[in-house]
Amino acid sequence: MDFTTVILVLDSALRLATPLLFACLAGLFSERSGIFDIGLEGKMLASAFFSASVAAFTGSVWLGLLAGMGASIFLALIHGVASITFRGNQLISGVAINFLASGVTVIVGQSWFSLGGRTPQLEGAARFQEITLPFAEALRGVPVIGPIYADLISGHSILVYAGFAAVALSWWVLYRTRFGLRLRAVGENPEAVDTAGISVIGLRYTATIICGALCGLAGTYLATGLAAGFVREMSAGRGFIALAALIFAKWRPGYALLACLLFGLLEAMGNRFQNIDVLGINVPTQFMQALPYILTVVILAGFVGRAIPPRAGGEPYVKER
Amino acid sequence: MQAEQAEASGRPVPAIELRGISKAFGPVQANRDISLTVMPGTIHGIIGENGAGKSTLMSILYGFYRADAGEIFIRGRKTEIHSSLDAIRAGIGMVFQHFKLVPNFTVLENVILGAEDGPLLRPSLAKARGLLRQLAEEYELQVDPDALVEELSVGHQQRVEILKALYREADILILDEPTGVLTPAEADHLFRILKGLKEQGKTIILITHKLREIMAITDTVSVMRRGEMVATVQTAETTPEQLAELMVGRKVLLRVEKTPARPGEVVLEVENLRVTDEDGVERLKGITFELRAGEILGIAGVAGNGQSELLEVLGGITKGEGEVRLAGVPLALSGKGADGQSRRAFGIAHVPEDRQKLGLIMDFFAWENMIFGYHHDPAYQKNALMMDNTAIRRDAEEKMHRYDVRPPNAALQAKAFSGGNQQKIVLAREMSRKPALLLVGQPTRGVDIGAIEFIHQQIIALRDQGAAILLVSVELDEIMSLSDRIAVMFDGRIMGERLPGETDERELGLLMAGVAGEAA
Amino acid sequence: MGRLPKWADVALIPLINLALALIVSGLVVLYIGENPIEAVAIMVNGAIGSTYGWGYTLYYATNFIFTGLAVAVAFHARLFNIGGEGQAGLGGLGVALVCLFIPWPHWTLALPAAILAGALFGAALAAVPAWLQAKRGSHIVITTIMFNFIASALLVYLLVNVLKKPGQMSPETARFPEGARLPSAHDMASWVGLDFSKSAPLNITFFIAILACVAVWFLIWRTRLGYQIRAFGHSEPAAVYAGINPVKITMVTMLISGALAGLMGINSVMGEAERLVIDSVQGAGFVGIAVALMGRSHPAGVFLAALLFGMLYQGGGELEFEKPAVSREMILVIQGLVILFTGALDNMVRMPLEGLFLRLRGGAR
Amino acid sequence: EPGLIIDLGGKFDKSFNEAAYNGAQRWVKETGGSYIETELQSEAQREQNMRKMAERGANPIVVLGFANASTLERVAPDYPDTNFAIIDMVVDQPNVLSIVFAEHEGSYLVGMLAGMKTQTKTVGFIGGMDIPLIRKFACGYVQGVKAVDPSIRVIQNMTGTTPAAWNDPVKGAELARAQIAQGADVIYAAAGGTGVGVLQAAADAGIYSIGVDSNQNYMHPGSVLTSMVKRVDNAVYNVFKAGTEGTFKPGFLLMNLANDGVGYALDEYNAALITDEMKAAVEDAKAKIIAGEIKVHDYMSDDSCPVE
Ligand SMILES: Nc1ncnc2c1ncn2[C@@H]1O[C@H](COP(=O)(O)OP(=O)(O)OP(=O)(O)O)[C@@H](O)[C@H]1O
Ligand SMILES: Nc1ncnc2c1ncn2[C@@H]1O[C@H](COP(=O)(O)OP(=O)(O)OP(=O)(O)O)[C@@H](O)[C@H]1O
Ligand SMILES: [Mg+2]
Ligand SMILES: [Mg+2]
Repeated sequence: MDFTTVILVLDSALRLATPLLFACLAGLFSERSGIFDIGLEGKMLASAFFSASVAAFTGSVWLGLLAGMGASIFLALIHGVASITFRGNQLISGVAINFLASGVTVIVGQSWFSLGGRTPQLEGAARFQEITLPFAEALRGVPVIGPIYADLISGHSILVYAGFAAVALSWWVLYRTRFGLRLRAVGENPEAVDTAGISVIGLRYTATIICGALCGLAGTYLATGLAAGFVREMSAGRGFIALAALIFAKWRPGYALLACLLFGLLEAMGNRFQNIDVLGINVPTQFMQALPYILTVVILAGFVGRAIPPRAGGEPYVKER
Repeated sequence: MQAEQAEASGRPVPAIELRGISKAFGPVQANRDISLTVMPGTIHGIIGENGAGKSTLMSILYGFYRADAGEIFIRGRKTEIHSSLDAIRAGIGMVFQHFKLVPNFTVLENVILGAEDGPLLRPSLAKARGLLRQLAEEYELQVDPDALVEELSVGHQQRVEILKALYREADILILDEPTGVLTPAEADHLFRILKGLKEQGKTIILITHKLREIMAITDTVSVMRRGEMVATVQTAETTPEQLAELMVGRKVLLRVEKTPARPGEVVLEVENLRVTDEDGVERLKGITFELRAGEILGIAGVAGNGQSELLEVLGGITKGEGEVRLAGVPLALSGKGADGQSRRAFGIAHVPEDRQKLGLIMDFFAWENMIFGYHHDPAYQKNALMMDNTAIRRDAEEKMHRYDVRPPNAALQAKAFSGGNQQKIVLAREMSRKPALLLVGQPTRGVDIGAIEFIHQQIIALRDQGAAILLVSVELDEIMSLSDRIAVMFDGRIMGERLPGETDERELGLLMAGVAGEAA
Repeated sequence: MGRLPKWADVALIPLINLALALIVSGLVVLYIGENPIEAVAIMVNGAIGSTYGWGYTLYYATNFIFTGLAVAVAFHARLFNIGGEGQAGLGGLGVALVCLFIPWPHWTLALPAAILAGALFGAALAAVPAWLQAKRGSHIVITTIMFNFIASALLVYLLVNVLKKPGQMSPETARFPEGARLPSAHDMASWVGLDFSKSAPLNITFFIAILACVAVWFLIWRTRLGYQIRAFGHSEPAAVYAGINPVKITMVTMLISGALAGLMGINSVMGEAERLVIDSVQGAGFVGIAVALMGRSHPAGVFLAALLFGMLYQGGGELEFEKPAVSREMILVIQGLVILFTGALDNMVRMPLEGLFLRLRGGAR
Repeated sequence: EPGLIIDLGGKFDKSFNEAAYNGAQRWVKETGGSYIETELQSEAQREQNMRKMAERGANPIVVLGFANASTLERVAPDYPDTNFAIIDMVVDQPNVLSIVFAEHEGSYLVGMLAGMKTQTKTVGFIGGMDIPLIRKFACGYVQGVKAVDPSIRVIQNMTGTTPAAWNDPVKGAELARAQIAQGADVIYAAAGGTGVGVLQAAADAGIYSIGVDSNQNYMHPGSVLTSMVKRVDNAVYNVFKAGTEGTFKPGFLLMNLANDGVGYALDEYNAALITDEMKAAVEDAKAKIIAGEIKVHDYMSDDSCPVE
């Protein structure tokens, strides 16, 4: 594998990691507050649809972004009402949201566009375009650093950079602010938060809304950054992979970045090296396609120890039995 | 208005006055029309049996629960307490029976949680660090501000809880069973702190089961029974016997009656026993002792000096090295046979220190818990596949009656029982099988005096039937009154052995502090 | 001791929940311009209005019972098995292999062998995540998700390259020989002189599913192993104290769970399709999660929830057929709402209702 | 009243099912008639819906997709008075018309166009799932490319192994980018909804793509080189028409280049991309294939492809 290939695979990995990263951080905020969320997939899908639709209507991807985040936050609030206010089962609520999103996106899409649940193809300002960073062209010629800067670092949609910024911001919010302290506390021991005079419910709703907003970014990037429009079920299981990445990352922002990059990298390599011969035997495509998942298991078993979830996770906060 | 009246009349205004507080949890009336007056600058004790409603009352005062009826006056002013925030604003701080700390936070983080100065942590942390140092000096509340709370001893965790309250400038401090988990030394230390606080003019409410503590430190004491407040008296004008009677509603023996031991054959031989924990820290550094049938060996020591590990390795929960023989037969300390099943097959019963985490499945019914660990016993099997639930239930109900578990309803979940009764379930299960060796840790932690009396009687009865008993307790009283021999552990070693008649708390205290041997 | 009378708890609340879900679904139906009452009538009639409807409803329910039980059993040991999809797929493979490559004289012989194979293959796929969880602490949620992908890759490979009839377009195996075909509901009804729709895919596997429910109930609440599984699920430290081996319980539970999922192949592969096709599970593994959660991991609950989902699938199919404006996604929405209201928003109805009953009782006193 | 059973991909899959739906709609528009339509939601419904249609009196009934073959085999005899048509598979029953497309021939032609258009001597193919049907497309395509210049490299990729493989434009785009990075400048997508992403990525990168099943030229004018059209719409239209006019004939129908059953799309959107020489070459090959002078190997005939 030569240098250029490495750069290109990494470049692809960055793109593929970004939606995972947003969704993973979304799950991180939610689960850190003690609300398990397997509805990341559904929220991503809903936001992909609504962002693409509004972008198609208005021609503005930014309005699309708002709509995508709005839709995702709406679903997050349903999850919040079910699991915080009514102390319902968080897993069930998440499953329900996935079903709802699968159905609603297509039904509404069909009634709006009559394209079978697809949105029209997005063009121009209705999409997030790739950004060329300053001096990218000028530096391209410089050996090693040039291609890294021009081909790997430069030339992504703004949301990719936002994804990286979100990691840093999440870390900062979580570990350097009052809100972060309280959020981490409420996921570990809500009674400690309650007896300290802070509203458990308020904190958890806030976390849920942040989760919705981040899932909104994930979906928007899928539909308006990576693709140019919505196709039904286009989240294609990425919400679940993000969940896996979250566990992998042990609920920490920095590790989340690494985990998502790893998943992105494995997928990019799977894409790039689908047909290879080993000792003259053609390895079946299916094996190469399963390889990222096999490697994930191997890495998990070999290098990542036990992951301890936030202690109060999944349990509704009930003061009086 | 009231405040002014009181001032005019020259009487001091009560720090706290509760009037007609009632609270029900579904069908359970935890508090019934309770009134209580606490004068400022005093230490006010509250006692009562398990489930009497003490914690509930204090949680209401602290805004953790909302009362169904009643009024609260703080310093003479009627105060609505809807949440803990209201209570904190009214200057109330509370140290709960079960600490409300975030285990994987540092001390500092726990202290500032909810009392941060601004949206950013850094300034708050810096300020808290300074204040903590100051408080530590003022009240002997030393604790490493950067330590993770889960890595602190229980005593230190409690200090964090007190610091939390002081940091919020509480001048009314509620402590719910603060000494239940403390060693005598730690308890003494706590009392010094409380006295210091009192001298600063703070008001303290202290809930405890230990009459000795009530007598030693409180100014006034209130007694609760079955959700009602039955008496409030000046401590100086009462006696422990009288209080015990008020609590339980009958006369209670406060001293353990026992005949001298008649030790028989050696049952347990432990030689150079070592345990290393997951982090590679050596917890037991070569323990050697013998235990005979019909004898109680009490292990004294400050919590965290290897007593827990000793019980766990003997009970087959953790692995160890060295040699352990039961009636001459070596026990496996690692690999096959080093598990709870095999130990039970040898006739070793184990009452674990932490009944809620280890000894019981809180969501299981009492009858299911009554066979926990003994589920392989042929008596409980209907055939090769099925368990005989009818027999198990019958057996459980019989044991619950015999061990005075209240209510004696085997169809209740373990979590529905009070702490004392949960403990009785575990004891019934482990002791009723007439084990050759009983390992028992903290048998009366958090248990009221009525139940303590009963539990102590059962342990002695078992000894008299010829069982060897290894008793681990941080209550020196308990060790002194139950044991036939006392071994003191410090830092994973046995510092020395004493006979209860030939030693005193002072000497044991020195051994517990690691001051070795005959010099003490 | 409950605050509600038993009948309200088990019947009234679920019915109100279901009604709420249907009302909201009705709004969506209105949005696309159809009559919601008519829609409900079509769904109910389609699902249970004829032996034909029942035949499909119960066929789907059978699938969901297996995958639901799989999730439920694992839940009792606090293991979240999301791998039902892959395990059921591999179970189907096992069933297909047994049916294809052994010339069975009669289905009564083929069935036990297929049960064994389906269970074995399903369990085999669950074994690796189980072992990794028990020994390495690798989170079972991740590993089972990954094994779903791995299983589907394996199945596609085998169907396309190994098991496909040469020269045939579709990646599916040949139809199973006569001796490996299970009696359908129609056949069974005719044994006792009854008439049952000939076309419905319901087959004898339904009874195996009921047996599986009973067996799981028995396992969990009547056997020593079940006792140990539950104890381990509630508290691992306590289980260790009691001498219950965590590795063993994790392994055994997951093997049972995988085997149950694998049994789904009997119904879909042997009973219905009579051949192995690509993606024979069709998401039933994931529906199983919802079924187990809604059934509160109790076999009776799983049975009822599976039945409800079977009705939704079949009734929804009829609705889609009858009403051109109603697309198959509509049915997803209805399912989502039913899960949401009956499963997650339970307390929304329960809390006010408890207050009401408390007041009623107080008034009576 | 004819009936149409849409397969699992859904009515608007942008390719196969959608083409069938469009054919039915055209028939409705032209004749003013009405038909019964249903979409499968699950494998088990194949039989259910076929029988329901038949019992409703729909005639003829069109079922789409090879996966229905063994079910139809079982159902058709039960309804001897109903006519069925199955697309993409042969079912030997007296009341069934089997319609099969020569996708390899159409793919051959678009392969030629790709071979002539490429500057980099590298072209790509992206399929949905690695199943025989997709290999049939790929094999015809590769033959066409190699017919132009045997030294041209064809990169082949598949999207996945789960049903998501047909609906993942993001992955399609990523695969396309990977192929572009390896030098491909024409990419043929045979992957349903995934192809939308392939076409998009190609347009973004300024290279050419080739659509499939329906005419997708309009999606990115100037970038979609052509589309390998498979006239499922015509097939459905014709069956409906024959059914209502009473001229339906069971048996076997091969839709190939000769009867315009498959082909390459040329319209205003790609007119500028196809030079006259290219068009001449392709037309020539088309004539030769029809005449039998060029034999395009069908992957299905022996489950293998002579070129790679
Ligand atoms: N959150 C709750 N929900 C339901 N019942 C409760 C709850 N908390 C306490 N109770 C019940 O209320 C009664 C009083 O309990 P409380 O904890 O106040 O007793 P206590 O006097 O503190 O006992 P102990 O000495 O064991 O701590 C008991 O019967 C208890 O079971
Ligand atoms: N009554 C008993 N008391 C103590 N130990 C017992 C008793 N019965 C069996 N055991 C021990 O428990 C272990 C397991 O017992 P057994 O083989 O009967 O049950 P099992 O079904 O294999 O256990 P599991 O359910 O854990 O698989 C063995 O080590 C056995 O010696
Ligand atoms: Mg208490
Ligand atoms: Mg066994």
